[in-house]
Amino acid sequence: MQILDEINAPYHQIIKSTGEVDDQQLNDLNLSSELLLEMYEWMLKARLLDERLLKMQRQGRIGTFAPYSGQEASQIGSAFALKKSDWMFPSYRDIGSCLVHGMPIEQLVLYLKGFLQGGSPPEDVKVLPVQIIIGGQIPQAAGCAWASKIRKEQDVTISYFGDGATSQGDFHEGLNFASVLQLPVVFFCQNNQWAISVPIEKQMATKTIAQKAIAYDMKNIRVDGNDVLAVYKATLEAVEHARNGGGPTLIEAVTYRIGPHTTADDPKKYREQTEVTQWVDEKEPLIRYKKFLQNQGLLTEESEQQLRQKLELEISTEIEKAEKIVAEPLATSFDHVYDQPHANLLEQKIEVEKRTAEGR
Amino acid sequence: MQILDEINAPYHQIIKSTGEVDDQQLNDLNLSSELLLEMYEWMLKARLLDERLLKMQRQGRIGTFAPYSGQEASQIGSAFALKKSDWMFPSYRDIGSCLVHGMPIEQLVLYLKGFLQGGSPPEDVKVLPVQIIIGGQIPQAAGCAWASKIRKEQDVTISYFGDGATSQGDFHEGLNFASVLQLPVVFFCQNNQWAISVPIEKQMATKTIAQKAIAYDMKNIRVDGNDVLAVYKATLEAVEHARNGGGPTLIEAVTYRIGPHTTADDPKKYREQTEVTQWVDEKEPLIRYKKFLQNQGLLTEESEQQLRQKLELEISTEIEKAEKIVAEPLATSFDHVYDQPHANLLEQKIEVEKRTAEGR
Amino acid sequence: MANLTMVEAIRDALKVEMENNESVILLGEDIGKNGGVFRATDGLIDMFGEERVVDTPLAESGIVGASVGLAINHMRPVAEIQFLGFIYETMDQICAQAARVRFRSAGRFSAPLVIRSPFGGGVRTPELHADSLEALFAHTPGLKVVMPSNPYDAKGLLISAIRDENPVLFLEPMKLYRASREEVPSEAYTVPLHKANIIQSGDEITIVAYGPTVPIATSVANEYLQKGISIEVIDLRTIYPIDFETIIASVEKTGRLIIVHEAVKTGGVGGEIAAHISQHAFFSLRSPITRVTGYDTPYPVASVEDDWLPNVVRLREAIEESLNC
Amino acid sequence: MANLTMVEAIRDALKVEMENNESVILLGEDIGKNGGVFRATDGLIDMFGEERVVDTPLAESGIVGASVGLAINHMRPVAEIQFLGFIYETMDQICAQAARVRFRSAGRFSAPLVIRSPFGGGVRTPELHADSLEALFAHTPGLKVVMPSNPYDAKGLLISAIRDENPVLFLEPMKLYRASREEVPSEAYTVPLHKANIIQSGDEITIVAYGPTVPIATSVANEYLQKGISIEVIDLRTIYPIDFETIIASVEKTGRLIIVHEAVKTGGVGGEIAAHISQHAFFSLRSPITRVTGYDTPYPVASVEDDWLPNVVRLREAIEESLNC
Ligand SMILES: Cc1ncc(C[n+]2csc(CCOP(=O)(O)OP(=O)(O)O)c2C)c(N)n1
Ligand SMILES: Cc1ncc(C[n+]2csc(CCOP(=O)(O)OP(=O)(O)O)c2C)c(N)n1
Ligand SMILES: [Mg+2]
Ligand SMILES: [Mg+2]
Repeated sequence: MQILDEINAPYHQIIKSTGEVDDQQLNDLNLSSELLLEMYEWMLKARLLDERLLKMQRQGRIGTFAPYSGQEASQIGSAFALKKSDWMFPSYRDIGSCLVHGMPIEQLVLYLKGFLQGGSPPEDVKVLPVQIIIGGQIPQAAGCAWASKIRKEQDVTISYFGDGATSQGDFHEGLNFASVLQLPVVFFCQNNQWAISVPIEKQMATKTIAQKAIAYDMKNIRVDGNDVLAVYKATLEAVEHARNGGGPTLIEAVTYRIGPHTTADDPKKYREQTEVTQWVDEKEPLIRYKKFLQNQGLLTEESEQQLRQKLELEISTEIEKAEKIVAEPLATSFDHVYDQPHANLLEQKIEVEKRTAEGR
Repeated sequence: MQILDEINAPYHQIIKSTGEVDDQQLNDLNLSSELLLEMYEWMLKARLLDERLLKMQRQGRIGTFAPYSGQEASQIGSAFALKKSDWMFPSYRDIGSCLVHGMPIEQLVLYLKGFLQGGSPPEDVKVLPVQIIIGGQIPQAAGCAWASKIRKEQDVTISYFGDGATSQGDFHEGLNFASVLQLPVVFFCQNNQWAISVPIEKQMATKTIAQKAIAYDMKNIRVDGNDVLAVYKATLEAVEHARNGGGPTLIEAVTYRIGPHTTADDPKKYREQTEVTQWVDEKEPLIRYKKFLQNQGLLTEESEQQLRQKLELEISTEIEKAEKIVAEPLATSFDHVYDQPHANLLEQKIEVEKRTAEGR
Repeated sequence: MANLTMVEAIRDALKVEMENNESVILLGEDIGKNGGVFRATDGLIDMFGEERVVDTPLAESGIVGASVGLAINHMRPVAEIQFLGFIYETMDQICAQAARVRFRSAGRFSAPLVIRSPFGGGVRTPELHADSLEALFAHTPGLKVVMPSNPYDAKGLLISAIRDENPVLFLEPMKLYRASREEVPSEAYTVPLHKANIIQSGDEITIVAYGPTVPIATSVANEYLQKGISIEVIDLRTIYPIDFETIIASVEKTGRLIIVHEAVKTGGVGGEIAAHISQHAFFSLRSPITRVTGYDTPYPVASVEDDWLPNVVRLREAIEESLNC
Repeated sequence: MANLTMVEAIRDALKVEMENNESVILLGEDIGKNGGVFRATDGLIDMFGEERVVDTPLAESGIVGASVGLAINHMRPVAEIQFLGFIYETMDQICAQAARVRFRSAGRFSAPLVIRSPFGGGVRTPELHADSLEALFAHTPGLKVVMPSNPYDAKGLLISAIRDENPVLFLEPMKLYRASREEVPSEAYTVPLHKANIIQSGDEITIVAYGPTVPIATSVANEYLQKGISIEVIDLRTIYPIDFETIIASVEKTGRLIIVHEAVKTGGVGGEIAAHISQHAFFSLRSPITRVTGYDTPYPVASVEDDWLPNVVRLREAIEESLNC
């Protein structure tokens, strides 16, 4: 449809994949050198952590894990647009965003080790435990934003999800609620082209995800999800729109999952390696942004090496901290079913404690 | 949005509410006088039945019932576009469509009396029992159409639902499936402006339902649902499109629920009577169509009176037939839980039979 | 004090809690101007405004999902699911989400919300309006399931549910909405959760009932009292977690137990009670525990629903069987 | 004959039934090129094409809803729900729709579909991948719920399920997918539904297990046999409807019963069995029926799941308790 192409036309980019920069937009954004570098630092930290976690999984030190390499620009750029007081409802793949929003690496590692403590971020970090049920967090994010609106607080809620999640009823119900009630929420979809083995053409008949916003008369933005500055700009626009009472936005960040779906997945079963190579060659977010920073005179190979070492050390330290921690015993779980365990549960807890104490 | 207005612009009408006729379209449709009159006959039959059922409900002869007065053009016009071999998945309000597609009045009355027999149409009538769960029939209709497609049969499936149903996850999932798989199905939405007491503005942020098709890159048609010829034409277009392998269509028939939501509902609680009067005055489907037929010289007050009497008689006969029938006893239900009752169920059935036999 | 029906008592509970606590908001289908299809929220929109009594779009998973988010962000949502038969649509948001927010986050977040929903047989509703589905939720740790059987309890239990720090499913027997009136205090008061109520004490047999079957149990118990046989009637009030202590104490005294509920027999809550009591009061039992329940079919059409439901006749038979064993 | 794991036997069942019956089609997430996340459908897309092995959009209610329509229109859909924890999303389409098509239409229409879904603990999956939710469906008349415990049964039961005229939920214990190999005939054969299997006969105690707990039961039974105590082990095979006849006959012989399942205790299938047997074999019981099950918490995190699951230690304790009672 001609008209649709128009609606979806503005595919936002600031740094083209060729490395060219849209100076006008860059100037408008008016970012300090520090901030530009900081974004790179987080992207790199996320990438290094991803690589490390993958290794740890292979060594059996953590459980199944969903790598996010390739999606750093989307995750870091969007999270940078938030205030600390904003709420985040992530999916299992949004570790980069969680990091930026204050989730300690230590915490994430505990989660991936399957420790009870892993689900519980520090008090001042408004990041929900990662959602496993595809789309489940979407109406919840609407509800969370609704609470802020009712209390006339300025907080915005962001909900992360993938291209596959757009097929779920909860996506539809959540977006409809948000648009009817004009809630301060940003629906951030990372269209990484795949839902495990299902390519986007089998997921939906539409060429874009952004156009689904039309079903709700909702503001939409389609952005190059491998261009961290464009993602930052788009999300900031959506977040400010929400904060100013303008209501929700659906953002489609077009990106790519370079790795397997999870460590239990073998993408060779269903996709050509050439597709991956092509995306990486043309659009890889870190390479592109690094080039940009080098061109801007903000980064050298040398300073990048230093940064890398610093980050590796930070990651190692956090992982070590996590690995020193002992798993909460099963009995502790019983305390978190209700605010107070009921009689029956208490009895079972005592049974478990006894069993543990006696080493059975 | 400007663009949306364009997409939704074609609001199809053949007989304007002022009574004017679009001669071009009428000629193109090329309908025989018999067919034109037949449509009126069914609309009138539906209306008279609706009035009768309402009375029966007030007398306690049938249970809760959802009147459909005002929606006859949508229901009759759309059902006329089907072949006998096409499948119909109705909701509780689609009695008009069910009638046209072969459901005997007797059957409908048995259903409304709460008789087990009521759910079981004659063998050659491909009308599913009316759906109570809002939206539940939508993915089912997609599946039914899928079966036809797999077997390369020419049958089309039509699914009826209301404006409120578009908020359900099943609406979204069903339409997405149908568009991805290009299924021969017509999603026929009667936008009667209300979902019980909830007006469309609280149901969705969009001005139209038709535009929701854009989320699936699906053909859509927005039609005056009180203009039986326009509805017939729109549905025929969608049905033929489906039959020819073109895939699904979402039709929004803009109509109005003149009566209460059900016999248990009191619309005075939530809507102004002036709104109703205005719709009736300006858009009532039977009055408009009757005028048209009169102008065409196909109907006179006298012939209409005769028709009315004939239909009243037919309805009375069917209702009498239904009222002679005895309800299946509870025990019969036990035979329809599985193809064969399992041991436990059989035991319970025997207990019930014994109890009934002994009059306890 | 006011002389209220159950549905009025429920409305009263909502009213006083909305007055007491700004965080309480109501959401659901047709709860605003229409006041709910049973008028449970009638007039509340006029008192508290459209911001706190919200007609939502027609989407149950959305309603509960949004309630989870509201609750996480410190509101106290009271959602209405128009009929319990529609709750299947929300099972993920209830069982996999609301019930687990606290557990998943090791206590960091929680989702104290209330879901109210009418249900129950005998009132000639269309399909899926009458089904008793409490058992589905009595298998979901993290939830509480509450069911009143009279106006006084309805108000006190609902207030407790709203104040509870956990997600609560509050199930309202349609048949009892206007079945009787009772003096109900005008102010806020609570009836404790997970505490069964011994409505009538007795020595020879224990009947556990809840919601719509309580009146059946009491009427039969009264009948037997005339004949000199004393029956203890326990109104469970909270379906999950179950107050086994009260039931065990009773069965240790009476030695006989009958459970009455409208839900389908197999997999119903009656089975759980029978299993637990059989185990923990094994040596007190003088006869097999029996259940008087719906049959193992879907809830049937209106013309035969009365034959399907547990009633005084079937309860009498069970009592005779139990006593003569 | 071929020496197959359970997941291979399942694939084999799908293959032979697709060969036998053109109406059989498979649908679900990632079942095509990827062959399913556990490879249960591996290679089938190459044999039967994209039209009969269909990767659907990511929408469980859509998958089951479409299957209902397919089945009504005379196909035999076998849907995969990737993990049972996601089944909550489809409860309406399963319990309020598929299970009632026949009942609602008084036999005029029916929806014979199969829903396959892996589940079960002990394999360190993320949240909601391990939960045993069979009890939710054992309270839904119109459905059948089947669970194999070995490769031979898996193939025969799945073929029976596909040929059955009713909707069947076929639950596959992940832990057993590749736990052992067994000789499995290459041709089609059936293992009857609603017929429990006495795996090991014995006199002193009956253990009812199903799916992932069957190996635990048999290993403990073997242990006790060495000590001269003979235990009867019944593999339920079909969870709903339950084959009470076989269990009653066994308990009438042994006088003692233990039920073992991974699902949460309260409201689990074990309760239903205990209740039914307590009633119908009341005078044969020598000791209280006990249950060895998951605790009444959500399925916990991976680091402690083994402590949560029923295991040989807990089963032994239950046996001792039962014998010493
Ligand atoms: C309700 C539900 N269905 C299925 C799954 C299994 N599953 C996990 S991730 C995934 C694909 C998700 O794809 P997408 O939404 O694009 O996110 P991505 O993994 O690409 O980030 C599936 C099917 C699930 N976790 N939840
Ligand atoms: C899943 C579900 N939720 C709620 C209801 C209760 N209910 C019955 S009809 C109705 C309104 C439906 O509105 P709409 O879809 O516009 O159809 P209409 O009644 O106007 O024809 C509601 C809320 C239901 N039957 N099913
Ligand atoms: Mg994806
Ligand atoms: Mg409507």
